[in-house]
Amino acid sequence: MSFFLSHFNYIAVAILMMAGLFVLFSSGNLIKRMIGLAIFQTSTGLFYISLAKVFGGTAAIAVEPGSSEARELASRLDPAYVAQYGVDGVVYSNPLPHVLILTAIVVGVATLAVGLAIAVRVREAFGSVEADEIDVLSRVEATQPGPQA
Amino acid sequence: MTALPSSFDVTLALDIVLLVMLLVVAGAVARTRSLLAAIIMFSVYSLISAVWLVVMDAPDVAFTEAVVGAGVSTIILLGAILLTRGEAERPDWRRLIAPALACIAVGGLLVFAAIGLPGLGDAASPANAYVGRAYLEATPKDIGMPNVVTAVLSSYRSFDTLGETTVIFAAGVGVALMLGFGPRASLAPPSAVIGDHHVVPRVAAKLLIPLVALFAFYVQFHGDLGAGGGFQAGVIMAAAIILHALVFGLRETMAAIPPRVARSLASLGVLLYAGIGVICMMNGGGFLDYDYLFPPSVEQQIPGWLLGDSEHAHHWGQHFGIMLIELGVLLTVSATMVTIFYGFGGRTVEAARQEAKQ
Amino acid sequence: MIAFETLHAAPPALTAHAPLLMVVAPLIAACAAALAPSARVSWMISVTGSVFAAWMALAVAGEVARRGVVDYVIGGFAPPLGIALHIDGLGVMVALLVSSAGVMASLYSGHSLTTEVGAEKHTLVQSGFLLCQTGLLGLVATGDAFNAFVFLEVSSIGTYALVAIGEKRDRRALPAAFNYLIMGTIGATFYVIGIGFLYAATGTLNMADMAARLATLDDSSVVQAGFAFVVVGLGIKAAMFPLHGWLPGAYSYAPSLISIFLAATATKTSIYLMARFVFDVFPYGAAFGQAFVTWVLAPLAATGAIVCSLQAVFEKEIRRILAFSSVAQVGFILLGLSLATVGGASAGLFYLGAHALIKITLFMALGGVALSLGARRLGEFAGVAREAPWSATAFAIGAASLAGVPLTLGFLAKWRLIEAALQAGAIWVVVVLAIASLLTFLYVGRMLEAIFFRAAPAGAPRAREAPVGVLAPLWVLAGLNIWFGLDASLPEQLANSAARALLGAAP
Amino acid sequence: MLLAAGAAGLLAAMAMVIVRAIIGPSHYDRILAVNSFGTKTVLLLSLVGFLFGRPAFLDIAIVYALINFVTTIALMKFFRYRSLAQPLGLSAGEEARDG
Amino acid sequence: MDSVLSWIGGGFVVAGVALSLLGAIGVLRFPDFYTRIHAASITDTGGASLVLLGLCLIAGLTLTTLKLVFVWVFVMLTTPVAANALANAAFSSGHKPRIGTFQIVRTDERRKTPRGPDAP
Repeated sequence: MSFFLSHFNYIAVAILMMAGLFVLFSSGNLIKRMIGLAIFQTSTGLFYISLAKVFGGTAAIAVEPGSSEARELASRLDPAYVAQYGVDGVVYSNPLPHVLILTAIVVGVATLAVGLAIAVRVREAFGSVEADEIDVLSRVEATQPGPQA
Repeated sequence: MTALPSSFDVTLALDIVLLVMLLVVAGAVARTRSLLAAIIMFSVYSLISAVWLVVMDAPDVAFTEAVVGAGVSTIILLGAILLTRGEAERPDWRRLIAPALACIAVGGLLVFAAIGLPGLGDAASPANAYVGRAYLEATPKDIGMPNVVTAVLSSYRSFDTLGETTVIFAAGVGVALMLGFGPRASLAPPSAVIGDHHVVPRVAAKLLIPLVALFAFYVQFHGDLGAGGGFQAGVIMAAAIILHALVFGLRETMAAIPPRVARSLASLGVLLYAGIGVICMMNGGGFLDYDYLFPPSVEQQIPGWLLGDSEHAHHWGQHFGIMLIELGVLLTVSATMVTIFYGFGGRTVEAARQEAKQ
Repeated sequence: MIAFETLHAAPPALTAHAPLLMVVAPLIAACAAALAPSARVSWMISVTGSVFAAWMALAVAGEVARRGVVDYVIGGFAPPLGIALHIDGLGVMVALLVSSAGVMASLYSGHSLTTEVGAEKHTLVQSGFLLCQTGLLGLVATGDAFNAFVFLEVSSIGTYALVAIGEKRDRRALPAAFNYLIMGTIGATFYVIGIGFLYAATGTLNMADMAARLATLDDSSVVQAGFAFVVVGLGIKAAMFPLHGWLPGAYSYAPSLISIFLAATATKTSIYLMARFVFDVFPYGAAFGQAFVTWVLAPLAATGAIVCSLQAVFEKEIRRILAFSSVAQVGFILLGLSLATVGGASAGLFYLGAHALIKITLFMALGGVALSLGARRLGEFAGVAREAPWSATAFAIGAASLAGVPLTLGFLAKWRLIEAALQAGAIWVVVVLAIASLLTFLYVGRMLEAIFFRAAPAGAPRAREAPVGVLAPLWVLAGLNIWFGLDASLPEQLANSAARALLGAAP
Repeated sequence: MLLAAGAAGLLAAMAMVIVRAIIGPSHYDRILAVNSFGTKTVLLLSLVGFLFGRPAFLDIAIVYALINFVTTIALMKFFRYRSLAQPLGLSAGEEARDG
Repeated sequence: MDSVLSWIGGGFVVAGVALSLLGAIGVLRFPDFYTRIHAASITDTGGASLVLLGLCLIAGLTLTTLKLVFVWVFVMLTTPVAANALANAAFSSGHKPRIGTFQIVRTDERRKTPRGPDAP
């Protein structure tokens, strides 16, 4: 397998992260920024999952050893390869990054929800979700005295 | 490189095609100015990445990405643009230079590093050979459940999952603080609605809602054996409730599950999780060490047939512990998702009315 | 010497689990606070949870004093399979800092929240505040790199919304919170990417294990990129100089409970984690590690210290002055660490603790007065000293300590930094410190001048003295500023053992 | 072999539908495209399970079919009512029958 | 026997995919929203039924078949309803179908000529 093919995943994921970051940085609209942020976070997950893939592996949900399913899976691979990397005759992909990314996805949706909630309040307070307009209004605010308690 | 398994050609082909699709869709999100189009493309992005995740042997993650990315995120985003504006302004091209440079710097660093990584699928890479493999080998012995991802998630790295549940709870607190208060007069029954008739979706929803809830329980209790678990089940359960709110109106749903109840359930879920940890601790083990979930005197009372075969009987603590904490996760996640939906959905009417008044 | 071994007086059954209880107690309290029927009850829960966490932190300090380092295995699986907590001298210092700041802030919150936030939200605010505490303590305690990310997010997610509820007083809190969220998430995601690279190189997530495996690896592009992402990500979270854009807004518009707690702890824990990575996890001997400290960390820290002090001098709003000053002080701390000697690290860490104490005093004094005044800009504080002498005096003590007036803690902290720099032969650090200190004098002078020596214009709203509930913790803090200025054995002991833990050198 | 061909065909169909989702022109077209894309995803997921010898992953296909429905209803309400809180309307007679 | 069934199943799968492909071409090429939704909703349900039927044949009588039936039921419940709801929303919000004789117009002409029901 050529170098390009074996590293295609990482490069594609890098471009996806760049795309997410670009949406995030270039857009003045708060909602669009959150979408960019979500893409950025998701693509981080793709990176981890690419790390976890094993040739000819299957998902890390154990197959009953010796069952027809296990034999069927093993029959697709070189026996020497299975003997070296398999567990009970089946080659599995690495479960650990999957666990980490489950957590990261959850963190991502939590961030998204809180960020959007704040954006909605920004709109209610400033009448806009464009960063430029909010900046202008904030600068006006800075010259005003504080509210009297 | 050892002889390639023949099926890997298919895997690689699927992998590359799906990644290219992802790139195209991400480009479309970057280009479009319509926020709604961006949201729709984002949900497509989630769909594609979930298929990709299945191809990459991560069904649990795919499950989560499906329910979160294509489901909850899209609905939250829709709720948010209802309360804001649908179009983003076109940025001046000169202001794109600095972001572009920053992105290129980050991307360059990523590619620089990626070149040094072992190639895709290398079973001997440090990432796959060390701890990852150890989990695969140790799980049958330590925990005795087929789904290694669930085992790692809720037993080996259960502290992470406690943190994750807490994050969700924190998000619920945050959204409730932002959007959950204020007058809700808007939830008065709608005055004889426009004369639309939506019999088909209503009937379909009536059929589907119980099925979805049932499916959530299946996912919850099937998590040891197949893809799924508390988090996914929680989101699916929340989807059933959200569907109810979408079809029969938020007012009805809030009458059934008041916001305060939802918030309390969310914190009860975290309490249950942490409480299991503390119980293990009081019985002489470490925090969340399920082997100590029940004191030894109780352990002897538990009949062996409860777990099916005697071979796995010594894992009963692990099984019960995992079941209970997954229940906590289910509670927190579903209640928080509902709270978040209440926040955005409940606000919607109010803001729309205020704007109509002005 | 303070005998931490016996100070806490906790029963052995608790002490055995203290590292964990320190993290989980605020978490359980957070859930309970969200369930609480009234604001009053939730406040009591908050105080109880914080005090319990602080007690447990003391117990951990005792254990560390006895054994040097405390490891606590969670779930019965030893690392690298399971997650373990790992606390050494450095961790103890930061944990004590965070938990005592938590106690102070929660005591203070009983009064401040009633004026700043609607009553119906109190239970949730307390809950969010406790979650933030959980996250920071978990971050300090954990020995697992990914677990640290989770706790980083636990502390952040709640905080974003808590900063945003400052909008009741100043609507700029909302965009500031949004900005904070964006930058914070980018930082955390960079950290995750970095951990991903390190995981790809080593195959493990446990920090100690990672360090052991990194030491045997060659210097590869993967490790270097991992290092870069981790440091930049944590640099954003720690408001390291060019990445500090989110901080002034977030600190100045948040409700005072939150700005007090954040100013004392949030950036400090990120610095802590960064220090652990730079000095513990990465083989410091590696060329790129040293190059980073000498050519990136130190110059940025110096620039930050000067530029942000200048910004503070020209700022008009009093809370923004303090916020910019915080960024400048982060520069001081990092300067100390970047000397990479035990003396330098000890001085930097001493400064870290000192700065936390100073800022919490200042923000609390300010909060107490501003509560009644609703003031923001410097001019509006004219003549406050006459209306609220107790608060103003406490503020003055904190400010003097910030400026480094002798007989205060701030003076000692600066002095130790200069000493360490001279020892390490880094004259330029002394020059930077001198310039930045001069600028500090300037902005501190401006604040004190407005509060003490300017007469209030006629018809201006009159400030009221803060109530006893605020004054009591405030004066404890102000007193500590003086006490430690005279007898710094406690912070010195902590900082020295922390520095030794960090650099692994004999005293 | 046939299954692999099927997967390839589905991928091609998905690509076409994505193009429709990108070019629009109206938002309805986009939603239509996403909806159709979702159905094809369900099929592809089922196929991939068989292709890789692990048909147990059909659960994901099921959950997709469900989530797809919820999202579409949400999008529809977005257009029709500009609100996620309103109930779906019924005309008077149907209201009585529907309870 | 087994292999015969799986070949027949494979045939069903390919037929279903072909139907989906046709639908996708329709979604891409048809002139307006209402014709496109027509193309999409018919072929989605038809294609899905064929593919799932084919997979059932391959799987034989196992738990997998039951799941496939579930997938089929859900697809049958949701896809038409979603299409109905979408078309309903589009129509009642005033999205007009394009009415008139259909003819192929070259791209450059399309820009110039105004098109209506009675355009040549």
